[in-house]
Amino acid sequence: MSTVTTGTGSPKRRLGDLVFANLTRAAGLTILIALAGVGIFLTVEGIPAFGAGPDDLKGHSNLLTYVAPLVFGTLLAAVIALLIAVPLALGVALSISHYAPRRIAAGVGYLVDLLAAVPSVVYGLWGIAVLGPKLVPVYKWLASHFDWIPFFAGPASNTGRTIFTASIVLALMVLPIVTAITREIFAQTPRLNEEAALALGATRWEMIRLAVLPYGRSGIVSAAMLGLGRALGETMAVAMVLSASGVVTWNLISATNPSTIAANIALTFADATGTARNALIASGLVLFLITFVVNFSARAIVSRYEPGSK
Amino acid sequence: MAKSIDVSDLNIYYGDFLAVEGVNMTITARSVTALIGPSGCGKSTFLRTLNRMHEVIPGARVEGKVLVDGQSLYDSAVDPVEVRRMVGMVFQRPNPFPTMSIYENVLAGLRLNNKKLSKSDADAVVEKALRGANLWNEVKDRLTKPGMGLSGGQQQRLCIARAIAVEPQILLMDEPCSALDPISTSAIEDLIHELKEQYTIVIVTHNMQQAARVSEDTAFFNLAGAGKPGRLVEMNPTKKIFSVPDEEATEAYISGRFG
Amino acid sequence: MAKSIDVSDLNIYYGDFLAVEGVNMTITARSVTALIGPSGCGKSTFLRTLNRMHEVIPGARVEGKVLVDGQSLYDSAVDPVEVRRMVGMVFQRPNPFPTMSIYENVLAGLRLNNKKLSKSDADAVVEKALRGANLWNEVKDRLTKPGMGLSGGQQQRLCIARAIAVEPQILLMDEPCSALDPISTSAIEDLIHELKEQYTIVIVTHNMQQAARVSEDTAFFNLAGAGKPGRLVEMNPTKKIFSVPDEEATEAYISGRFG
Amino acid sequence: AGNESDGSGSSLKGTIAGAGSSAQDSAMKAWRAGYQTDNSGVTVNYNPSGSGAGVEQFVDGAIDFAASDSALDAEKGEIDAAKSRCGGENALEVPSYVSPIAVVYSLDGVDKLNLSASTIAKIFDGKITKWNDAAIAIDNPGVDLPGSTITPVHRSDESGTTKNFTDYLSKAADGAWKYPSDKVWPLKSGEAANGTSGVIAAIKSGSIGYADESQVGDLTVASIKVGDAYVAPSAEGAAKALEVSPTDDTRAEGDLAIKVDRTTTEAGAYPLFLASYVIACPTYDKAKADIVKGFLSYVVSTDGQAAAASNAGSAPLPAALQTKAASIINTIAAK
Amino acid sequence: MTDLAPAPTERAARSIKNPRLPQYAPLIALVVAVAASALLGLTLGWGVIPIGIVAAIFYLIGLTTWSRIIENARAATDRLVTSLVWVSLTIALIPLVSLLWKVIDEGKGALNGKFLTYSMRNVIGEPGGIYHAIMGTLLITLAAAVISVPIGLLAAVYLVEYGAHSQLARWIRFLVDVMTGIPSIVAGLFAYALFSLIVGPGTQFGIGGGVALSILMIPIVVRSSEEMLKLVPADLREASYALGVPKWKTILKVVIPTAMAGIITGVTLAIARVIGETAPLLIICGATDSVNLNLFHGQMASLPVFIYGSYTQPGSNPEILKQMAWGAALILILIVMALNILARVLGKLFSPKTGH
Ligand SMILES: Nc1ncnc2c1ncn2[C@@H]1O[C@H](COP(=O)(O)OP(=O)(O)OP(=O)(O)O)[C@@H](O)[C@H]1O
Ligand SMILES: Nc1ncnc2c1ncn2[C@@H]1O[C@H](COP(=O)(O)OP(=O)(O)OP(=O)(O)O)[C@@H](O)[C@H]1O
Ligand SMILES: [Mg+2]
Ligand SMILES: [Mg+2]
Ligand SMILES: O=P([O-])([O-])[O-]
Repeated sequence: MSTVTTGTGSPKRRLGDLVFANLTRAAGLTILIALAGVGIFLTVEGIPAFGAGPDDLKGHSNLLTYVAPLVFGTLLAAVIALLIAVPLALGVALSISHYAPRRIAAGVGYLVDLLAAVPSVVYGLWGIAVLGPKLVPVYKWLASHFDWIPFFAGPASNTGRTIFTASIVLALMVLPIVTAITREIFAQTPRLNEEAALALGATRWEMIRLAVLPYGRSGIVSAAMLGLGRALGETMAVAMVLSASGVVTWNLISATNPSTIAANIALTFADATGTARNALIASGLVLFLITFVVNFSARAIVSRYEPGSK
Repeated sequence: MAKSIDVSDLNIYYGDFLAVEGVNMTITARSVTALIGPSGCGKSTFLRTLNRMHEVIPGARVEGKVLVDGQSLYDSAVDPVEVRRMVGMVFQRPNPFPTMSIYENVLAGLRLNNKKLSKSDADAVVEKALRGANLWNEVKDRLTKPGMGLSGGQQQRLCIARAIAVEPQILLMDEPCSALDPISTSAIEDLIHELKEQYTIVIVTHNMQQAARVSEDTAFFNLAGAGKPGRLVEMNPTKKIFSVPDEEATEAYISGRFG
Repeated sequence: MAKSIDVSDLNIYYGDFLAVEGVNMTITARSVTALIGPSGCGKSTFLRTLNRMHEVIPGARVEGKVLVDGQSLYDSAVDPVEVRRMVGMVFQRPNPFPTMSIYENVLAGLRLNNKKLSKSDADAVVEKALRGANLWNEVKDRLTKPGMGLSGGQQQRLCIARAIAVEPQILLMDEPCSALDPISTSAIEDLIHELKEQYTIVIVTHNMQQAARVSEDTAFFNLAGAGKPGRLVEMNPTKKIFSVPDEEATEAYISGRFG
Repeated sequence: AGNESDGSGSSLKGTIAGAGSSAQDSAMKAWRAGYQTDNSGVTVNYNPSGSGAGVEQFVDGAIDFAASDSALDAEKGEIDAAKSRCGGENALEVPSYVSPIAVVYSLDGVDKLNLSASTIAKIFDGKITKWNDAAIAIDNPGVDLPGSTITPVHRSDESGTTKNFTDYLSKAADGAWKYPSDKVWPLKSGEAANGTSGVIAAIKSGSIGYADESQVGDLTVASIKVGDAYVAPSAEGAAKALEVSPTDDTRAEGDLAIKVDRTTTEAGAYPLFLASYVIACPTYDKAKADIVKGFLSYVVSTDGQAAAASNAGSAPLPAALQTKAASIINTIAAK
Repeated sequence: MTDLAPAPTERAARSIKNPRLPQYAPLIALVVAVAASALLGLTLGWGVIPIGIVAAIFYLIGLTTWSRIIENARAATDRLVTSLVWVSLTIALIPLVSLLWKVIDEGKGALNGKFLTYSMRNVIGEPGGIYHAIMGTLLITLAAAVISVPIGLLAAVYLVEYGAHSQLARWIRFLVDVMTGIPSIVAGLFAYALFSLIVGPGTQFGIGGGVALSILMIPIVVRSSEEMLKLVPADLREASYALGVPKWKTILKVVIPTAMAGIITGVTLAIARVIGETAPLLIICGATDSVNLNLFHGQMASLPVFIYGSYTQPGSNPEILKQMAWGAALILILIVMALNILARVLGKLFSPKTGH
């Protein structure tokens, strides 16, 4: 039978607790350190690139003019991808949360998750082998009828491996995450508010407009931003699908396309040496900073609406 | 112009589960009818069939007839959206739209159909509805503030204002006071008294005293047992129900011997 | 071996909120003491200070003294873990460990404290504790089945067995029957009768009849108003409390006039 | 794995690593397979990371030999760097792989096409944009050329093929190509494709590109104007052009760099070719000397050249060059 | 007050009977739209895709107009949105079907015993195998899991049990969320930069891939474990404390075992997420055609990199290598799906037996 050990120096905090608590905190700190490490090591290895010359920068005179077109391409591809993905994702999310019968909704949800499970390299294969060729006639048609729109100025690509095709593949890849978040938010719309709208004589769409969309607005914005973060950083699908020249152009369907930071790294890392690698790492740092800012803002928006936060 | 309701042989299902069975009932126009009964006996379920809100639940369906002034609600040519405009509803917990101001909340239903409402007409409708819900004086200085900023009782009256702004003929209320304090409750009861001049009102309540206070007629629903469907046991003038009910079960329930 | 408890000038805080104020109380060894009072008056809070479970909640703290047979529980040198081994606790809702069998649940306290038990010793402990909790006959054939597979009342007795397996001297129970049906309740009450031969028992209950049935002494807590701290109003032999309480508030509470 | 476990062959044991030219990758596969089959205890790793990367890694001492599509460059200090890597002795450099570069195209209804160097230059420079341009028509009398747009396809990565192709254009195109010879494609127009295979895959109807002949497959290839005749790419043509190209006599002994003559008019010669080298040190540790020597000897041997020819479609080294190369490799010794 | 209430006469006019389209109207509209588009397409010689697009447009316009004429503007809008929702769902799922079909169709031909048991060493001009890539993928992913699971789980324990509402925990939680968005190529560059500085410039080996993947995996493990730990009822912790069990033991012996099913499911899903990553491995692991089982030395093959390499740079035998790439893609997808299914099964298997 145990008794209380008073006065005999039983420690207030037990050793096991002390060790374990600090161990878990160390694990938490490790994550912060790793995150900081990503920034630090990229910076350390990226700094030599500031001295790089045209030889190491594919003919660009300095790092800035080297990275700027890549940033342009990265943003262009990601924004187009979002313009395609967000409306689709909203449609899919609504079909799951408000339109499909429950059984079908579960199946659709599973299929969308499946879309997320496909590795990006496989999207790349599909983009080259299926999507690109299928789009060639579409691009030809666009170039011959709409060449007055700068986006479709042409001449149309022969292979379909354009920034637009890459954006479509990107859109598919960000669709699941945007869908997952928005559908979660739509499903959380208070049933009471939906019924309030219906009881006022709202059609289903009016109910969604009155009760569901306003409720989920900030969630939709942050889901889109998280999608943007994904699209900015996605590498292989773009590297494989895109025929990248690294130009700055609004022409979306021609053979001469902008490149993205991530694709450029993947494509040229292997045969880059010395300072050229430093330059690639420096461009990676830029990508890291961009995605960090985007994700940071998106998460900041989401966390404002999380329960328990003020 | 408020309307009477005739219900005949109504069976109400959730999927395969028969929740309420064989209801026959006549609800008088411009009066208050109270639905009482133990929890789970199907009061809410029945109420929601009167404006076709029942079918909003996946798999839910109805057999039988509901006539409003002779028009069958469940005719295939009938548009449920129109039914719900004609038969307004107030819920157990106040549910103003959280992103809208008080003003916008009142107008929400009207805006659906009448997009080009002039500012002055809109103002008039809002004032009329809020006065009708006994809320005008409390909120007239902060119409642009969010509806969620009101107290529970005020929110419930806001919901009533929202419901009457679309000018329904019938008003359904599902335990409208159960989330409210006594003072708010009595404000709502006063309001019901006034509204019945113009509206046919059907109210579900758990509170016998409230049923006795506000209603002309009372319908008592009961459950034969767990998993069995609910049934209408007795419907009579409230006075009679609370003094000499026809059925023994009603008597037992009202005197608190079960439920 | 069971111990008596002396509480003096105890203030209990959640962060800055003073939940219970100025409690002075003596709890007799080998007897059952019931804590009663309206919801929110701090019964659970007070109970949890008797085995230092209160401080598990972030920001929670205590001022004043709790002496168990003269030893202060809140001395800086006292290890709360040791206190909890000496003062067992049973909760409102039965909470057997879901990953463990019945057998392992009973042994959890010992095993998790690194006691090396031989198989036969362990068997003996389990049988003794389960017999002590009046559960042995019902479960002896399925000791390796999950504890979650038992009925609510059985689970609660399993939790009692788990608590007494570590051989505490005091047993705290926070509304142990409130989630149980009448038959299980009466099984637990019988058990409490038996346990008091060996343990000092403190039980929180909402049920006056239960307090009257099981306890020797009763302490009545009350709340002066919302946001005010709870206080011990009166502590007396149960017989007296339920017949001629010293305080008017006690009388009012017991006769059902409030709470 | 089922294919890695047989224990036949010589008693040599060990691993050596090389890196560099991707053009040589197919040939390297054949050489490694041949050599590893004869010496099952040996693993030769080869990373086709590109000629530049190969030289750099070799200089850093990270690998044992390099393969490069261009000879070590004195101006860039590569010769000196290689020398210090090899402990103060001059590095050895011998041609191992010679392959024609084909101008590939795809055009419905046109399966024979003649082009002069200056026309090729203008097409890739974007000066000629339609297939029925007069300049093309002159070279192809009687061919029905469509009026569709030309899509020139070039390498997006750094490439020895690009270096040799631009070298050819800058020297043979009579001033129509203003850019210097470079591993990086100098223009930002046309379609960019990664690697030789990427170029091949990007040749769709209306496109034209350049690629190592070994990977051309079923695509149609243009004949280029040499003198007054048109010559289709072939191993023999490349070998002929190589024969008229002198070795660089400014180089140290053991360095068989070749000065390719792009403007030859020799009948049947195909001057648009790529000569690629292997680079190694004269001495190695005991453990590696035999393996490096053995492997590189196999590379330049008749057997090795034949294996490369059949797997990579390259031109076997001319006999004279091969003998010289073999004798240089033979000097590799243990320290 | 009464005088301001709605005047009864105003309310009289409405009828609840509106003309409505028959229930099967969308079906009719769909059939007509597809038929019209197909007819048009066949006469003008379009492919399947333009026919599909035009059919969708016909459907949207047709049904909306029909409803507009027979029903009313609001109903028409409602039908338009409903149709748009279904159309967008179809658009989203077509690529998935196309992709899976293509991978299976192209990949099945590559599958045979040799494919899974041979490497590419000494293989020229004939199909080889992907044993080296499978082993590499398994080893690298295993390394990533070995790094990520302890760190992730312990960090989750910190967030739920120790840090709770502390400022540090808030930041960790937030930055872990941010970290889920780190591009995989950046993780690869990080590992490359790290080992370039530690081991030597240009180092490529398997463990580097493990480190890179763990950057991607840790946040997933932390978040899913955190959710699972939070689901463990506070009751159980208190029950354990009340038995005199110290906190750390309570966590190890009661909380984590109770959450184990969810944690394992989360870890499995995290593995499924990173096992298909290509970009980081391309940079830090390189590629080889021989089997390399040593994580700490030499380049290591992996399935995604093998797929990428063989498809985009097949060299002189493109048919053979491209087919192998499709085969490897099929294997990779099967592995990912198997992991997803496994996650569900494990979740069921390890969940606490309630006995009900
Ligand atoms: N959405 C639903 N799906 C399936 N069954 C339901 C649903 N809503 C209610 N039920 C069932 O229908 C029966 C009647 O429920 P209902 O809510 O109408 O009872 P009630 O009389 O309103 O009870 P309360 O007084 O508790 O509100 C119950 O058995 C209930 O379980
Ligand atoms: N974790 C907590 N944090 C802050 N305040 C708390 C916490 N738990 C209880 N309180 C407050 O302490 C006071 C006493 O609560 P306690 O749960 O002890 O009451 P009780 O008498 O047990 O009530 P009941 O009969 O409902 O169980 C209440 O005002 C309650 O709001
Ligand atoms: Mg109800
Ligand atoms: Mg309590
Ligand atoms: O051999 P390449 O450098 O042209 O790939």
